[in-house]
Amino acid sequence: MYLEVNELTVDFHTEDGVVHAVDGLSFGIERGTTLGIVGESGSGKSVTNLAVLGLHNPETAKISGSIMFDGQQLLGAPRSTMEKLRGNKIAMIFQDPLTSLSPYHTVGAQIAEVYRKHRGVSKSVARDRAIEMLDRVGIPQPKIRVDDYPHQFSGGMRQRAMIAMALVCDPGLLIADEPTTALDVTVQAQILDLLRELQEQTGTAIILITHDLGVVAQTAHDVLVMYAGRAVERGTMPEVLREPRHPYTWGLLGSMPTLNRPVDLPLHPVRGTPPSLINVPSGCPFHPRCDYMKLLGPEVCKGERPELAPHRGHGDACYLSPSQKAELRARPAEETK
Amino acid sequence: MLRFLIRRTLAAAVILMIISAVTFLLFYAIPADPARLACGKVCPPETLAQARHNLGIDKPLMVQFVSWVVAIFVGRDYEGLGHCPAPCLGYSFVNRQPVFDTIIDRLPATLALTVGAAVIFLLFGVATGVIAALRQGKALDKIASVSSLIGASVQIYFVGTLLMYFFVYQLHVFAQPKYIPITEDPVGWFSGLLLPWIVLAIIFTANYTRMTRSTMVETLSEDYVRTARAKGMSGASVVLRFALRGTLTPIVTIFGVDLGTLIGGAIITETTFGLQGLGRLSLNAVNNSDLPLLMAVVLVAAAAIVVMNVVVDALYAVIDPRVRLS
Amino acid sequence: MNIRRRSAFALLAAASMALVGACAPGNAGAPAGAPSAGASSAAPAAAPYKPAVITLGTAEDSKGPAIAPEGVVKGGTVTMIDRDDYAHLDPAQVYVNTDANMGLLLNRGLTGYKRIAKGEYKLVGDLATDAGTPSDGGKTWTFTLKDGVKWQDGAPITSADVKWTIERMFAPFVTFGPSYIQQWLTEEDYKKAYKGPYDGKELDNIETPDDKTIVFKFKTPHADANYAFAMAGYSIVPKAKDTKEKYDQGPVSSGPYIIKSHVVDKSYELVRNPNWDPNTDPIRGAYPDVWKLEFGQEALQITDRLVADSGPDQTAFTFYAAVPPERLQQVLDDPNLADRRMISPSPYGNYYYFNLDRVKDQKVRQAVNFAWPSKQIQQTLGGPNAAALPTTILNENTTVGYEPYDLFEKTTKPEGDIEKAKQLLAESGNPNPTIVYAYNQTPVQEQVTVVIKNALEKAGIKVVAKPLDRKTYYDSISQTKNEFDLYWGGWGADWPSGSTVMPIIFGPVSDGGQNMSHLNTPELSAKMKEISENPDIDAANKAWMALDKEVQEKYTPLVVAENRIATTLHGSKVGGAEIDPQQWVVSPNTIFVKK
Amino acid sequence: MTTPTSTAPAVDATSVTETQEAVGRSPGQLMWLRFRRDRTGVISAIIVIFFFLVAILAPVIAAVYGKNPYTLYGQDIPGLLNDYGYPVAPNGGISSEYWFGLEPSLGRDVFTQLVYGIRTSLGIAVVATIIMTVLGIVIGIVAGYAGGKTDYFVGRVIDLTLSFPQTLFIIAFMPVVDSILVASNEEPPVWLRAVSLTIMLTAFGWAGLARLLRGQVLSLRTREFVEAAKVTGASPARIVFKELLPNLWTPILIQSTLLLPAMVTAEAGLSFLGVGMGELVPDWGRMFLRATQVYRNDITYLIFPGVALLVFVVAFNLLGDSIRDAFDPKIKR
Repeated sequence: MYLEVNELTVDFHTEDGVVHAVDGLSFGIERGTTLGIVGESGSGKSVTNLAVLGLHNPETAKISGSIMFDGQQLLGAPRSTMEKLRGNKIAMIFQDPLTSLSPYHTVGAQIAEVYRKHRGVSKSVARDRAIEMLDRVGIPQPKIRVDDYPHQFSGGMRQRAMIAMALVCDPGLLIADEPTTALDVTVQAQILDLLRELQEQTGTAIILITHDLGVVAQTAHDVLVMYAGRAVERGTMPEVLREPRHPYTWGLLGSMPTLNRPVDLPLHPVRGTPPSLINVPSGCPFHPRCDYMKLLGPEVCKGERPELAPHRGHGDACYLSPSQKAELRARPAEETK
Repeated sequence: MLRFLIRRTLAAAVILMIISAVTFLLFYAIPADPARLACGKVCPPETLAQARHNLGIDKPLMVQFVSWVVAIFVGRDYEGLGHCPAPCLGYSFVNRQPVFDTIIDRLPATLALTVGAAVIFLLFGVATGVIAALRQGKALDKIASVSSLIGASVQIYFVGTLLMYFFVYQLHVFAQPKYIPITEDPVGWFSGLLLPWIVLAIIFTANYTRMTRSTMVETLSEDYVRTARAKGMSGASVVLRFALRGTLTPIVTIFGVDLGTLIGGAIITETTFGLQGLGRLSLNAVNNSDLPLLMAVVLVAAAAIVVMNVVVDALYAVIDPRVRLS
Repeated sequence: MNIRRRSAFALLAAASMALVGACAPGNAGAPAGAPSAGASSAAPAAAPYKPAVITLGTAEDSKGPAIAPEGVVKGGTVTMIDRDDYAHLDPAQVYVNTDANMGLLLNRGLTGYKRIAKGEYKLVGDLATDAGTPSDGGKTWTFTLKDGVKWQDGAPITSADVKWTIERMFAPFVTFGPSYIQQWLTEEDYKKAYKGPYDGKELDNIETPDDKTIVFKFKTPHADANYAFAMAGYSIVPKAKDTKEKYDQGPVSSGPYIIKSHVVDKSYELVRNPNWDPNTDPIRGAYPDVWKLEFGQEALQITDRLVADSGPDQTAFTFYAAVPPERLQQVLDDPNLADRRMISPSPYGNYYYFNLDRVKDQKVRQAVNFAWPSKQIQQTLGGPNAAALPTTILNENTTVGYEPYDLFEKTTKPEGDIEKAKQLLAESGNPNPTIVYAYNQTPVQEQVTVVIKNALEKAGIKVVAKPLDRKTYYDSISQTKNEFDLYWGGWGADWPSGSTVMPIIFGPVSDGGQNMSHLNTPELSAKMKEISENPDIDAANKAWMALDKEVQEKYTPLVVAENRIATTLHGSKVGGAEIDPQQWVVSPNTIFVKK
Repeated sequence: MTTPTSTAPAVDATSVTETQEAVGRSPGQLMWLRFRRDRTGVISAIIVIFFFLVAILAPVIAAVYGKNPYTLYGQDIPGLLNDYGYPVAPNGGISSEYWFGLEPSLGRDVFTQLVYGIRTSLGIAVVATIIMTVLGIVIGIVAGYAGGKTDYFVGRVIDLTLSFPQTLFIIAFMPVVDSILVASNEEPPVWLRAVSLTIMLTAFGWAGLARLLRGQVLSLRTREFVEAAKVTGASPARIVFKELLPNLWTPILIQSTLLLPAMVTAEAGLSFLGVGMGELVPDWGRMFLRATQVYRNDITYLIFPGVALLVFVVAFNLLGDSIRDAFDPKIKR
């Protein structure tokens, strides 16, 4: 595994109590592949990836478990080590390119800065590299635009610039945190294409964080579904999307409009709101929102916490047996209510 | 940028002109006849009339105002008193010299006082603000916030006098506050102004600490700061190159206002420490009914404020490329 | 010309009035030099301060150089710190004591006061070889100029310059200076009689038979004219270099120093005048090489600097900035300051005048006097070390032949006798009169007002306190039709003679005049005229003293106010610092810088 | 949950709890709830109320204490002040009789002077604050709502007002205002200076608030609910009072809480410069003026008004901060 996360737990100590943002999460990713992490906001997707980069405030965030990157333990690594990795071996792009780029510096300067920092090259070399990168991500007239400020770019161009900035040092791992959420649909597709293209050229591993299963379907090789700081389902993209096993994943898919769904069939969003991360429900954290609890009874769902099967391949964390699931999948959801 | 500057300078000139006109009208409503004061007690009517004529106050108010404005650009001759060369802000019958000379003479003390203090409170205020923001909730942050709160609430005449009592007269740590030109005695200049600087800094630092801290906290949570960290930028460079940059705009704003106000009239500070600057000059002008001098001081003080406003606006564009000047 | 600064306007008014009105001050008929001849006769009652002795000097006394103070050192730079820059530099416009004191460094006149020893002075010839020779019964005065007296450019000072000096004082622009000589030369409204020399017209009764001799021919006898010529206002101005109004910006020096630089309201630097010869000057020691004058600090800050005595302030002193009351305790209690303190009582008279046109009942006036909180006012002003409590109209420290009396039991009951006051008010038929007290709206006067109000109201008098703007205070109270019952006023003699007080403060009543009580009876006027014309100076002095008491007994036109005592400090390296008892400022003549 | 710093999860967490709490509570109630939880805010509020109570109850306090601020105790009773006018007893003459000591020279009681002084300072400050708040609201709303030429004109007037060197101007003008209010030979009433001071402070104080409110109104004007009201034909008065004003109370309250201590210190500063209240009216500023003259011998007389003013201003500023926090919990300072 290029990146292997094991039993990762992230707790935040706040005035109101301990926030269990990530709880015993494990996953891995190989070079040249894309892992899609899906879940609602607050499910711990971003926290997990910020933990990989070591960007949490050590004062408030208590992190345990293990994060192995390319054979190196990142958790507890000294700050200088992390600074050398960030932007260099592991890069990240963010959801909103407008706010994620510094308004006070030119796009070129922001890209060149990374290159200079990690490669120690001269200003002019870094600048040339920045132009080259802008060209690679498809910015027209890169020699001119390199001196523009982010507010002079359009939304899609900004995200391209972000990608250029992330890839300027040819990182082995790229974490893309909702890279397309803030963009309109046509631009979304262009950016995803760009990411795929670049991955083919460089063999970069990509972690794609999204709440949009459509995006996952377009790009990911593997999928991890998170709920309340835990992984509830894991598998290859076709496995998870075609044969989802966890009721939460069902809910997610049910809430996604697709072209092959009959128009008259209503969408079924997951009911209720995400749980408080301070008082995580006992047992399966999803049970207060789960339609199938009455099948098993509350004592089961609130009892021992279901674990994701440790073996590799397609797995989920639910009390329902595979046969029960298969049966339930066959009927329309509303009948169970 | 150039167009902006020209436009703003013109607007500033208009504001100054209006302030002058208002001041002029109101000041000449003060029941004190400059000619009488210039003439003395044994003042025969014809001498009084002559004095009125010499000072140009026998003409209608509007004419007086126009000639006052014209004199600023071309100078003016006061019969029997002398010539007042080009930036002629009037002629003081109390001092018997062009008020411009008096103001130029006092300006260095006020500038030394304000600029010296401003350097201290700007640097110190921003530094403590940054530290407090980085050490949110820690002891250092709490100390900074409590002391800045007290500093902001304290009065110059109280804390200044108290410090003088203890540190000048009881412990003899500081020299007696005094302005000596730096060209005359650099050490004396420094030691004479040190206490006033510190007192002004105590009071003004608070504002900067609070402002820097709150904007810094906000900026540190900005996405682009996170991006910078994700790029592998070191902690110091993140704070200085990215986060601090974002806090500059509000700081420049209040700094411009503070500096403008202080240059125009650190009256209480100069009174507390007995420094001979514009503030004291204006107080003397009030006490002597020296209207020409008072007019000029008001104009200079207003100019300081207005000019600082233009400078601040221009600086916005330098600091933040998103700001378009028009 | 003993004028305290704040009363400058009032005194100017007095000066103008003196010459317009009937009672020109002066000891008409007295022999030359007599006015102060008997100065040694009376020791004042309370005498921690020895009054100055001023006598007439001889031609021998008039020869330079000045008598050096003990341990004198020549050279060095001395710093003088004061609050206010001088209002006028043109001698013709100088009347105020501080301006006059500055004039001593730059200008010379025909006569002046020579210090013989501490507290002992002689009127001597300054530019003149002696203090002048009267003839024709005091109507004609002749002065001869010394050899070797020069202007700063080396040109000799001639009798034409002296004549010009007096003539130019008739010019319309000269409005601040003294006017005795002008008045005596014309004996009418002098500004109308002659318009000054600038249009080519001369005054016939100033004669210059040669370059060295100058003769003044007055219309009436003025035996004390030589004292008048000692006023700084009569210091000379060069005919060739006169610039009219602009001369006020800087005089051509005839004195020991010339102005090297002057920043208005801030500083002067004075350097030696190479053409001043100490051997011609009996008055000015001029020991330091350089004078630095510094203005703009309050008395409080000046005191603090002089107490601290650090670095450059060791060679600093002040002409006029006395220790303010709030530092007095500290300064007087500090034994280390003992040899750096100078203490001198005010030579002036200070009074709370009743407006006799409004407060018509003498019983009320007496009641106010009895109830007067003298001691409390004294305490407010800084205690017995800051103010004395005189009981007489004439100043005990500057009046020759002083006789104390105490009509209102101020010696025994300085805090006031409320019972006695109530009793008097009951007798007056109006036990609760209203007194409108007008005061100069300064912080100190506001406090004093609180004290006065507090005391008088205990006696049943309703006090309406009326603050007056400090710039127009003297204008307001010297209006004859003013709406006030009680107000403060000061008066100082222009030269040491009792006759320059009473005939003025009880002289003619006019707007802007000095008779602020409006006491003006034919009987009193006749009496004053009689004393003024008495050729026996001792008898006259006695008579003035008796009249002093009689006025208070018979009319009670005023409450005698507290008399300030100045305590002044100088730096540890300043020598020869002494308060001039007449001018009430530290004299520059004896100042030197210790090594 | 996308921020790396600690605040983010904390805010997230509180927002979760508050959404539960918020059910059925008005913003006012919410504000009150948050405020009550803020210990500093509550303490400052108590101190501020204490100062107001002292001001209102000054005569009662003085009666219980048995002194008044007008009697010259030090002069009437021998042995309290020395020859120089300073209190004989140490620490400015503090004793069981005179709790805060005696005023040098005049010998008045410092405690009652201080207590009555609050009246003067607070009275002027409160009146000035109220007037300038009303002025600020009216001008700000008119400019912001009317827009166009009115707005431009008001904006320039505000710029102009803010460009005046205020302290200098007030000092120069106090005599003029006095002379306008009272003819020269009338007895100037005690309240004259208070009126002049209030006028001058107000003349320069309204502009800041007006500018702020104008900005707020400008942004509110384009918001949906105002647009909606306009479309439904609501009268301008209705829009101003029902739609705009309710949304402006927060900045108005915060600003006036900050204005009040500023006015108290401004009044004291002017008195210190000699253009404040005259004698007989107890006033903190004049105490400072006197204290800075006598401090070398009697530092106690400086410390009492100094500390009292400091405590008051600190409490008021803290209260202002707390009110702001209570209204707007997002800004954590």
